[in-house]
Amino acid sequence: MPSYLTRAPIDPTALVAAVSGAELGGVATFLGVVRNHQDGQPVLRLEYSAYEAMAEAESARIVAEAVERWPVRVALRHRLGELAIGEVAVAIAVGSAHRAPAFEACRYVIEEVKRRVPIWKKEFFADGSVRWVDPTAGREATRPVAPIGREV
Amino acid sequence: MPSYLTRAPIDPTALVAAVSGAELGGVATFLGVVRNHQDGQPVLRLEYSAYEAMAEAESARIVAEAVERWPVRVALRHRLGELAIGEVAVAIAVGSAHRAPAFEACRYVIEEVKRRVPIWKKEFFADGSVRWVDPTAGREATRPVAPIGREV
Amino acid sequence: MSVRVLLFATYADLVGTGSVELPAPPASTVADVLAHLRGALPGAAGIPERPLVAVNQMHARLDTPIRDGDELALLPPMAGG
Amino acid sequence: MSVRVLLFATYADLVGTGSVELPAPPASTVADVLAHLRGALPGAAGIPERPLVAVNQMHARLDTPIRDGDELALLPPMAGG
Repeated sequence: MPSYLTRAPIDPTALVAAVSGAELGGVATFLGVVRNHQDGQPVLRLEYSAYEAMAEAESARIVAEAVERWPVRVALRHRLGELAIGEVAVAIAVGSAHRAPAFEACRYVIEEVKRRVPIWKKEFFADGSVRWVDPTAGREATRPVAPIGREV
Repeated sequence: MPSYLTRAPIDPTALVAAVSGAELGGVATFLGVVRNHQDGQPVLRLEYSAYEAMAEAESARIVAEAVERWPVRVALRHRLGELAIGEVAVAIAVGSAHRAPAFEACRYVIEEVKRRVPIWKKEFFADGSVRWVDPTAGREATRPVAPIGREV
Repeated sequence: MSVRVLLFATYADLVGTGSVELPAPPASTVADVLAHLRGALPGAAGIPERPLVAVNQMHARLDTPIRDGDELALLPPMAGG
Repeated sequence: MSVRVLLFATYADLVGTGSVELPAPPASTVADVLAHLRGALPGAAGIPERPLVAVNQMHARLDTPIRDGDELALLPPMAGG
């Protein structure tokens, strides 16, 4: 099983190469990059941490769903640890014979990663303060991610 | 004015860098790659040619439309001349603070490039035959690209 | 029976640990274990009423049944990507 | 007046040249120039009845008026990307 998490810088070119092939005509990619601000406050650096075993498993499930739903090849990598501004936090590359499924699957994977993969982000601000990022802040209370039960 | 056409290999990393910035969080890209087949026939190589002055102008118009419609930065490069299988024929990189506009603008640019930019493709097949690619073949007769008049 | 509860990010900060082993009566659900956790560890009071949860590394619900040896994780709002 | 007609790809192959200068009466449209081209160059018969056209490097229509010195281009189906 490939690892979807890495503490080393992500090389998007390698991901593109992994999903390219002589029979494929298009590659759609998405790169998530560390921004220098959050809600107007200047961010110095970020620290990503994860529930690693589940993050790997959930990433594998998302990739499997994309590959089942569209005729595509998918590469996904999420960085953990400390990241500087401008570094790539997440990279997705999707190769396909046609561009529509490449775009659709790429979008699907990033949306599902954000929604379902247990990764957290600590922001270090210029004024010395530190904060766990809560993308749901300001919205209503947290809701279940998916009504996924388990066999009993 | 930047040149949207090039006879040198395209470096997608440079395009990504051109639309990245400390204030931008996402980059969507699309790479069009030379396939090794067309309608089941093995292709050895391709030759792209263009109505170059118009291809530059139309590319600039498409990029301007995208930048006006979405809060994005756009880089676009199309290769001309002889290309081998697996080489990048077209690359688009779109940077934005948010992923939705990055994906939407990237998709817009590739669709409009295919529809409006006067570039043609000659395929060299393994059996020695050569053919101009006609993406409209099998559909109804060619229709006007856009009802764009000019001031009179 | 016994359940391992994992805590992450803000929840680990609140409770002061990332992992705790809790006893649980048979036929417990995720909600039951969560109630037990709140009683056992004062910091757990800061965890929302209905947090995101995972059982054995899959997203689950508060009414998901728990079996002996299960790994229950309480997940703060995710922020990957 | 005079119009420069540019031909590309299959159309250039059909006509045997990529560029031809044609005279045109005043108030001509793209369609008028196209008809003149078909009369002047036998290979132009192979160009479709209603090809894609551009005037001065912008997409245009068959009823687009032509002015002296305009650059009219006949565009085979495009295949970029």
